[in-house]
Amino acid sequence: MRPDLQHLFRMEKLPHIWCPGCGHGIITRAIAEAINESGIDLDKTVIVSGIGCSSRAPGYMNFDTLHTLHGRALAFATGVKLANPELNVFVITGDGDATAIGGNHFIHAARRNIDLTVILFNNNIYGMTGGQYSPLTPTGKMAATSPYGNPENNFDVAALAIAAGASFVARGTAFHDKLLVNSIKEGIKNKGFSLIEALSMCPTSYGRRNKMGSAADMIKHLKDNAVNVVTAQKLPPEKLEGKFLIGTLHYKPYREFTEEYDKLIARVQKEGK
Amino acid sequence: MRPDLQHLFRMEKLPHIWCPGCGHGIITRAIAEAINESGIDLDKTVIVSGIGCSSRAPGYMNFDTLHTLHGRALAFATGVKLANPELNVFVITGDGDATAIGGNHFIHAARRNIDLTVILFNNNIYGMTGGQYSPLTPTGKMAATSPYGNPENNFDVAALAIAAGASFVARGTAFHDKLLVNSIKEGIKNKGFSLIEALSMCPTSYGRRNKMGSAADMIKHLKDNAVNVVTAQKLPPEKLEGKFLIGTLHYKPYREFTEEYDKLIARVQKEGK
Amino acid sequence: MKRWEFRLSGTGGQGLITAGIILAEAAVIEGKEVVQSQSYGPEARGGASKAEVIIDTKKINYPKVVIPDVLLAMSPEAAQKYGSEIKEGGTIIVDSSFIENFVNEKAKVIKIPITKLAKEEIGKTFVANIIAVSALVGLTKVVSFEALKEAVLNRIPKGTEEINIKALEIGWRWAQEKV
Amino acid sequence: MKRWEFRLSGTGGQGLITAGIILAEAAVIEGKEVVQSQSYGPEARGGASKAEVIIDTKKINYPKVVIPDVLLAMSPEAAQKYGSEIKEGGTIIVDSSFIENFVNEKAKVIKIPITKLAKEEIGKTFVANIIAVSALVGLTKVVSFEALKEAVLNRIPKGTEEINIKALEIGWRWAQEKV
Amino acid sequence: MKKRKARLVQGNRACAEGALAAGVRFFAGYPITPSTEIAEIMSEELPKLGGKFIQMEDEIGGMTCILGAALTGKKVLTASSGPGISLKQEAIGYAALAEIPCVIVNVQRLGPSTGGPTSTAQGDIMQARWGTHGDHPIIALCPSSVYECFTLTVTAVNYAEKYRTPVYVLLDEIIGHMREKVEFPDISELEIIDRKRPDCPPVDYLPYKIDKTLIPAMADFGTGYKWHVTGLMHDETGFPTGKPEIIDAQLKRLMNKIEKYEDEILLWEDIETDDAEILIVAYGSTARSAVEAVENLRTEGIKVGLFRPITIWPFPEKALRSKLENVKHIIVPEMNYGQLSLEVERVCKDKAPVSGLYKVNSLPLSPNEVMAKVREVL
Amino acid sequence: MKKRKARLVQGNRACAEGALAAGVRFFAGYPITPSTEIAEIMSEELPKLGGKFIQMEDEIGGMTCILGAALTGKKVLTASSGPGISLKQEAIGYAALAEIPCVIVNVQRLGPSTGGPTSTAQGDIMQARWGTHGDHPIIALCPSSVYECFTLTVTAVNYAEKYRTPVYVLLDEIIGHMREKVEFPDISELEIIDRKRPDCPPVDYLPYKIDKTLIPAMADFGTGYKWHVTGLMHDETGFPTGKPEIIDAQLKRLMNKIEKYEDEILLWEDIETDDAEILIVAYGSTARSAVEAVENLRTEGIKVGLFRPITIWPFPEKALRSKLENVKHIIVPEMNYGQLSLEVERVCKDKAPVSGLYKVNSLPLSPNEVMAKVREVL
Amino acid sequence: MADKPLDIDQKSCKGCGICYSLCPKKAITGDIRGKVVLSAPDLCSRCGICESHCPDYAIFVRREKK
Amino acid sequence: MADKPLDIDQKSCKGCGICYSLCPKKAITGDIRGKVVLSAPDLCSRCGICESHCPDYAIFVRREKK
Ligand SMILES: Cc1ncc(C[n+]2csc(CCOP(=O)(O)OP(=O)(O)O)c2C)c(N)n1
Ligand SMILES: Cc1ncc(C[n+]2csc(CCOP(=O)(O)OP(=O)(O)O)c2C)c(N)n1
Ligand code: SF4
Ligand code: SF4
Ligand code: SF4
Ligand code: SF4
Ligand code: SF4
Ligand code: SF4
Ligand SMILES: [Mg+2]
Ligand SMILES: [Mg+2]
Repeated sequence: MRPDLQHLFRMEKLPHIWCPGCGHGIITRAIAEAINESGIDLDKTVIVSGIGCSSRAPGYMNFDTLHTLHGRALAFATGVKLANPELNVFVITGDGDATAIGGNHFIHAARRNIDLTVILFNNNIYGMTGGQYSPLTPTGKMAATSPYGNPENNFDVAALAIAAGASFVARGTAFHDKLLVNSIKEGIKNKGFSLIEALSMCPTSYGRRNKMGSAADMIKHLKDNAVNVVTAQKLPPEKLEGKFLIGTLHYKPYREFTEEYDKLIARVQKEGK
Repeated sequence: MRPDLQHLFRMEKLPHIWCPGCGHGIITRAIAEAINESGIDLDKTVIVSGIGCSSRAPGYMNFDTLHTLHGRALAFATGVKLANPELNVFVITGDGDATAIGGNHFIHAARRNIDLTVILFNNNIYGMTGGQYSPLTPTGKMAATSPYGNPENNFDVAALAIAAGASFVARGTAFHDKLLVNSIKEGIKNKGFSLIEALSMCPTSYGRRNKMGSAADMIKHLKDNAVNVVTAQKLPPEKLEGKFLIGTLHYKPYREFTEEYDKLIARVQKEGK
Repeated sequence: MKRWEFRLSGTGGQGLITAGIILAEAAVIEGKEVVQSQSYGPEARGGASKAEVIIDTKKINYPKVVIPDVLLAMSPEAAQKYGSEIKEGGTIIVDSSFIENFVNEKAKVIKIPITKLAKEEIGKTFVANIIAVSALVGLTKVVSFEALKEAVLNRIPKGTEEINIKALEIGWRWAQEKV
Repeated sequence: MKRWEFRLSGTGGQGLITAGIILAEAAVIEGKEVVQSQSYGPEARGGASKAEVIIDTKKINYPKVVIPDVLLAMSPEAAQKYGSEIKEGGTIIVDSSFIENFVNEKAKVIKIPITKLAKEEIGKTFVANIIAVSALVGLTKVVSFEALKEAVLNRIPKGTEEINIKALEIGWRWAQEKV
Repeated sequence: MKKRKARLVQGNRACAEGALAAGVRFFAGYPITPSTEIAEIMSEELPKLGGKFIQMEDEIGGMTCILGAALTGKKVLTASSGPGISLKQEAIGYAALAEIPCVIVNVQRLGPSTGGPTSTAQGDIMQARWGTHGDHPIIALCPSSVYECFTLTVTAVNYAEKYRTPVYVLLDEIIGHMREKVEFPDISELEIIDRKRPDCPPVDYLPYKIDKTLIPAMADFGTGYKWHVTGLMHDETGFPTGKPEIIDAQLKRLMNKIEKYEDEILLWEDIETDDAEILIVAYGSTARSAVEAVENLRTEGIKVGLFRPITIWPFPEKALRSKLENVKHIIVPEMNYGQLSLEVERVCKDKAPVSGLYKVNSLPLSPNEVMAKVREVL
Repeated sequence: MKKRKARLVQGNRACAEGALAAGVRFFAGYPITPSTEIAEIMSEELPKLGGKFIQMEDEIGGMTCILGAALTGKKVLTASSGPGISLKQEAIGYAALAEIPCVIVNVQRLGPSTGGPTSTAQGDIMQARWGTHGDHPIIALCPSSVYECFTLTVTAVNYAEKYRTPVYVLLDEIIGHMREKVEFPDISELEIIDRKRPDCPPVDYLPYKIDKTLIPAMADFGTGYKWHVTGLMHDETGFPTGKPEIIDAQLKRLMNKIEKYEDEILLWEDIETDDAEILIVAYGSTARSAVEAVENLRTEGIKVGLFRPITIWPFPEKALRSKLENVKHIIVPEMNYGQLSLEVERVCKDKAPVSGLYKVNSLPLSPNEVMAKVREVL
Repeated sequence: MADKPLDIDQKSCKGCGICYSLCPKKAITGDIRGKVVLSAPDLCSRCGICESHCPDYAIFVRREKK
Repeated sequence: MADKPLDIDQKSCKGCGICYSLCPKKAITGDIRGKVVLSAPDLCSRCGICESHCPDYAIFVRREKK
């Protein structure tokens, strides 16, 4: 590993438990790089996660780290941040963790526009439990609980976050590492709820069932099907068929919850109401 | 009560428990009228609700009725509808029931575009427990748990439903009874997830704390601040300041979950996969 | 002093729970032991309402009224529902603004047009509860008028002192006439 | 017949659980009592892997291996971790493709270059597990070759019969040479 | 009798097959180790039978969804493990009070909290009885073999339908994940029970009627009965009530309907108890070690026996007491820190001292450990 | 001693004031009758003290949010009732295993399910002990008066901080909603305990250290200790482990840390037990009826006494047994169908028969009913 | 009173005041407790506004039968 | 080998093949088990693609120090 990132990791915990070719490791590195470059106080940084392969990431990172319950990372993180708004609070979560069991905390944290930087490792599957479909598994895809193809519609999680109230939403992939690092850095800078959807690969539980080839094939798939939002604006709709957008999808800063609460306290202590 | 609606009610259960001037009674009548006019089979109609003042409505209605747990109406209703797609399934829910504790089931039922007609009684408050703020209580408003004004942002629940996948979304009010009846009828017709947000009044727990006057004043407030979407298109933005839209906000039918599942069964039984 | 059990009944919005609390706080002011409790209908507002107060000089164990010494009934439904449960020789105060033809052989029945008095003499029906609690204290002398007045003044919103004191006086006067 | 306890160990992806199931199903075909179990790492994939099979003619109560009669070790880590737990006079089969210098005084150690054989003689490393289970049966005769073959054919994907039978034969042959 | 083929089957699969054999046609759940295979098998098998599988957004959704489905007349199942079972507690109480038949499989893993997802334990025994708030009836069955995973799931579905109540099947990870040679009975040999449906016209229908059976008939939604279901205290008609005497009567019926049928509901097995001086009480996978221990110790002439509750809740109290005549000491081996042993102590303390043998470290309790404990109290 | 003013205070308010007096500065919850007043009061009072109140999207959010806040060093509280408490179970197990101090007030209402939201009951006693899956330590305190609502909430916060564990305060609706004359102690007279924080440098910090105190120090997030918290089985460093011997050692420490300090934790009261032949065991509001019954019956010369557990979990087993010398019969009145009475039976069955006096119909158990029961067993 | 324009169910009326505040013709008013009374039946146009806005279903407007 | 363009941590490498499939210069390849080997160091442009895409942090590209 690059020596300038090693202090951000618990080096003694590596190698991690992820499978060969799992995209989660790449995204985790990008988070570390973004934190490194953003220059925030490492002692005042907390990383919170739920349960899932992705949610194991904080265990490898050298901060105060909180591996919580499946789906509950954002509710724990809300407690951490509100109780001590000085802390930089990151949330690492999976597509299942954030949008299935954790869907309610997700929309409510976005609604409050609470200052959290959320990195959603989207591998389109429940990796850890062996490949059941998630709310982000595309319709028709094979999974352990959709042996005849997924009969459900999938969320557009970025659109959902925006409708719920997130002030910053971006999408990146395990392939587009520089863009991902930048998106996370922008998320850190945004005082409010920031979602970075990071497309990952799960060769073990998703790729294999859906005949997507090796991990290398899967990362190339990410490369080939991503279109930068800026580029996309210049493209005719046909060219975007079957593609997905990457880059900053939404940025509209507005009142942040913990700041508002601190103002409320100041007012009550001064004016009594 | 109009004799032609009486068979839709459990007349012996009236008068209902709602407070004088509570908007819920008006909306409940509108639902009955919409059912009556839509001509669906009353024996094959199920009304499901959660917990709250609004969720008491099914108890007064003459159908198979299911008063469930706080926030869980949509998950119960998903079971009812998927198990027997022949049934017409309605869900009556409150702003707290649907968007606070029930928020996750709400976005997932919308995502599946499952054929449910959901009437959300929005009185901007937890009425039943005495007036705590809900995710639909506007920022700054007074409530039993926001004695200094609500510090949180509120959802736009229609926008949220659309982003989550609802195929029909409309808004009505306790004042605009005809429009509300029509919206519900359109929701019934739509084969998919239909949300009708019905703005209600809670003089007891919301109006009083926010100095909104009597129930009569509150219903006039609904009258004066609503703008029909059709009209709104012709109005300059300044004219819409502080107003809200009523009418059909979104209508885009697409693959419905229980139909898709039935197709899947047919295919598996025929082709084995 | 003996153990006094009061039951204040009527419909939601008549301020009976406040009345119960005021009575209880008057007892606290006098250094007595006191427990106040209330019963609710379904979670929603607007239904029947009942407040209970027990006052004693000894420690109070069981916090609920077993059989009331004094019953206040402010609505026909309340009179109907609770009217028969009363201690032999107890007192029942009914608001004769709404309740007609109430009889109970066991108890002394005192009829006072409480809400009418509030409306006619003060112009605000919301002080009916203060008239009622004052009448109730006036009849039983369970606490002093001064303690009651202090308790009322502690509870009510600023700016309403005058009408509340007036309500207290009306209730007290009616009680003195009835004793 | 005595109670036979088998432990098949290696890393995820080597097909050891399938091998265990095949061995167990062969025992079922022969009408024997059998229990198969496995152990998992953390919920995620890719870690260490262990399958256990117990075969007996009597009812099997305790379903876990107490001390194996036969150990198969397909990776250095597995050999390291489980290599010392073996019945006195038991058999340890190690995949000598990866494992060097393995010794155990208590047991008979049989070295077979399982994965190399799969690669070199069949061209597919994924049949290494079949070679292994065949060698293991060949050494112990816990079930017949026919039963094993039937079990293998029941489990494998269509179209792979040939290479699997070949793998069976390789394993069997190596075993016969080692006995 | 039909000829059946012996097969090697996993415990979780046996549960799923048992449910299907008993007529379950609706499954809703959320994946969790070590129960996930049950959902996976149901997702594959149900559509073949015209049944429905849905993966819900969480365990609460899974539990409440099956209750909705059950009201349309379907037999329903969900499966989960520790964390998911904890989340389901509110809805399990609803099922108990609203009397909606359903079966919940809990494949127990090491707890508390996320604990050890792939490790075995028996830590949810008391939770099955007391997890939800308020007094409520519950039935819980506890298989010790793959065969019983099948048969007891059939029984669980039958009980749920017959008694209108939620029924747990409590596996532990060992039982859920092990494969065993089994010959399941053919469906034609199984007794399959369907819920009682009303035969009266809708106007006379009382969905919570108090009669001598204590178990009211249940109408399918959509058949014209137009009844009301609520989690509030309700009267015979199903509508909310605040009347103390009605609440009392309905809650008593609810508790008594299980008690009344205990003779049918209580299942247990005993081995070598006639002259036993030391009695082991064990269940689930631990009972297998106990059987082995009893067999071994008996060869040494030690008078030890085993009482295995199969119905864990309600606990077969009378049956156990009837085995205590010569018993001088009771041993309860459990993969927890003492749960059923508390119940055994409550039932037996006046007759014999009770010692627990507890192990909670991800490993199974072995026959040797049980034997050592027996020797210790000898 | 400072002069305090007597006031008329509601039980729920007393809880909130007790929490604030003990230093609670963070509350997250979700409204539910009959606990809502606690949230309402906290929403008003916390900002005045610079503390934070947040109404979460549901009870799971409420519970997990306070755990996040507790890790930053705050003392935290949540309050709920039956349905909400059932929903919190998974997170309560997390708090127990990750050893995060927190206090949960449960104002018990009539259950199961939605039940009777405004009616009283004592139906969640066993749930407090067993509601979450897996073995776990728990402390539960049970006030019988408004005064105790205050003092025991202070105690609960102290216990949570001292023992790094979740602590329940179990009210019943009667206690929560009644108002009583009280004179609370001044804050200066209260013993307030703060959690132990590490005094070692971060490199040496072991957040789950096994030492003779059994209670490891806890670093505030954001102070440079960079530790890891998980609901998986973990070792002394807090990182996940699958090693049986470490799981065993950590789980044993977890259970033993409460047992070790039982002398401090167990609170109870007894009245007229010296020569009692009939012993009533009662708690919460029911104990008030029992006191009245004892006082009345003693005037008739009946030798009856009361044992009132204040710490319900762990149960004061030894203290109770020490009162049994002359006891011929034990009566346990409860507003449930027999919960603590099972524990009493377990503890006492070899000494005296135990009879329950159960009432679950929305009404309180009266002194007369207790007296009648005593006469019945005389 | 066969041509009374509407029927009022006094027992159901909770006196909220919505109907008579919305009545475009001022045909109905409130009594001392706020409960609806048909004070000017002749003014009533049978528009049904009161009926469909009464939360308590206390008003029934008599319409012409076809 | 002071001018070796990159360091490989063979123990960390899980042999997924991402690095050498993405390497624009084909400077690295996989061994029999798929693990990375620096097969043509001279071709390496030190672009860092392999480094930042290795899920297992097994590659470190030596860059010029300023
Ligand atoms: C309450 C609860 N339900 C279910 C589980 C089982 N579980 C663990 S991780 C997981 C899914 C994880 O999927 P995702 O969040 O997408 O993460 P990934 O493993 O794909 O990175 C599930 C269902 C659990 N641990 N807790
Ligand atoms: C699990 C659970 N949590 C909390 C409650 C308490 N509760 C009952 S209704 C309600 C709010 C209802 O608000 P809303 O859905 O807006 O309905 P309204 O009463 O305003 O019509 C709450 C918090 C409950 N019954 N169950
Ligand atoms: S299962 Fe998928 S997500 Fe989990 S570690 Fe393996 S590749 Fe990654
Ligand atoms: S509290 Fe509000 S919502 Fe509930 S019945 Fe009264 S007015 Fe209606
Ligand atoms: S029908 Fe119309 S005009 Fe007549 S009273 Fe009602 S609102 Fe007024
Ligand atoms: S709207 Fe209905 S309830 Fe209100 S005053 Fe009119 S008739 Fe009465
Ligand atoms: S640094 Fe670039 S050129 Fe060199 S090996 Fe890596 S990817 Fe290839
Ligand atoms: S990307 Fe990393 S783990 Fe994969 S082959 Fe290359 S060095 Fe090895
Ligand atoms: Mg995923
Ligand atoms: Mg509301």
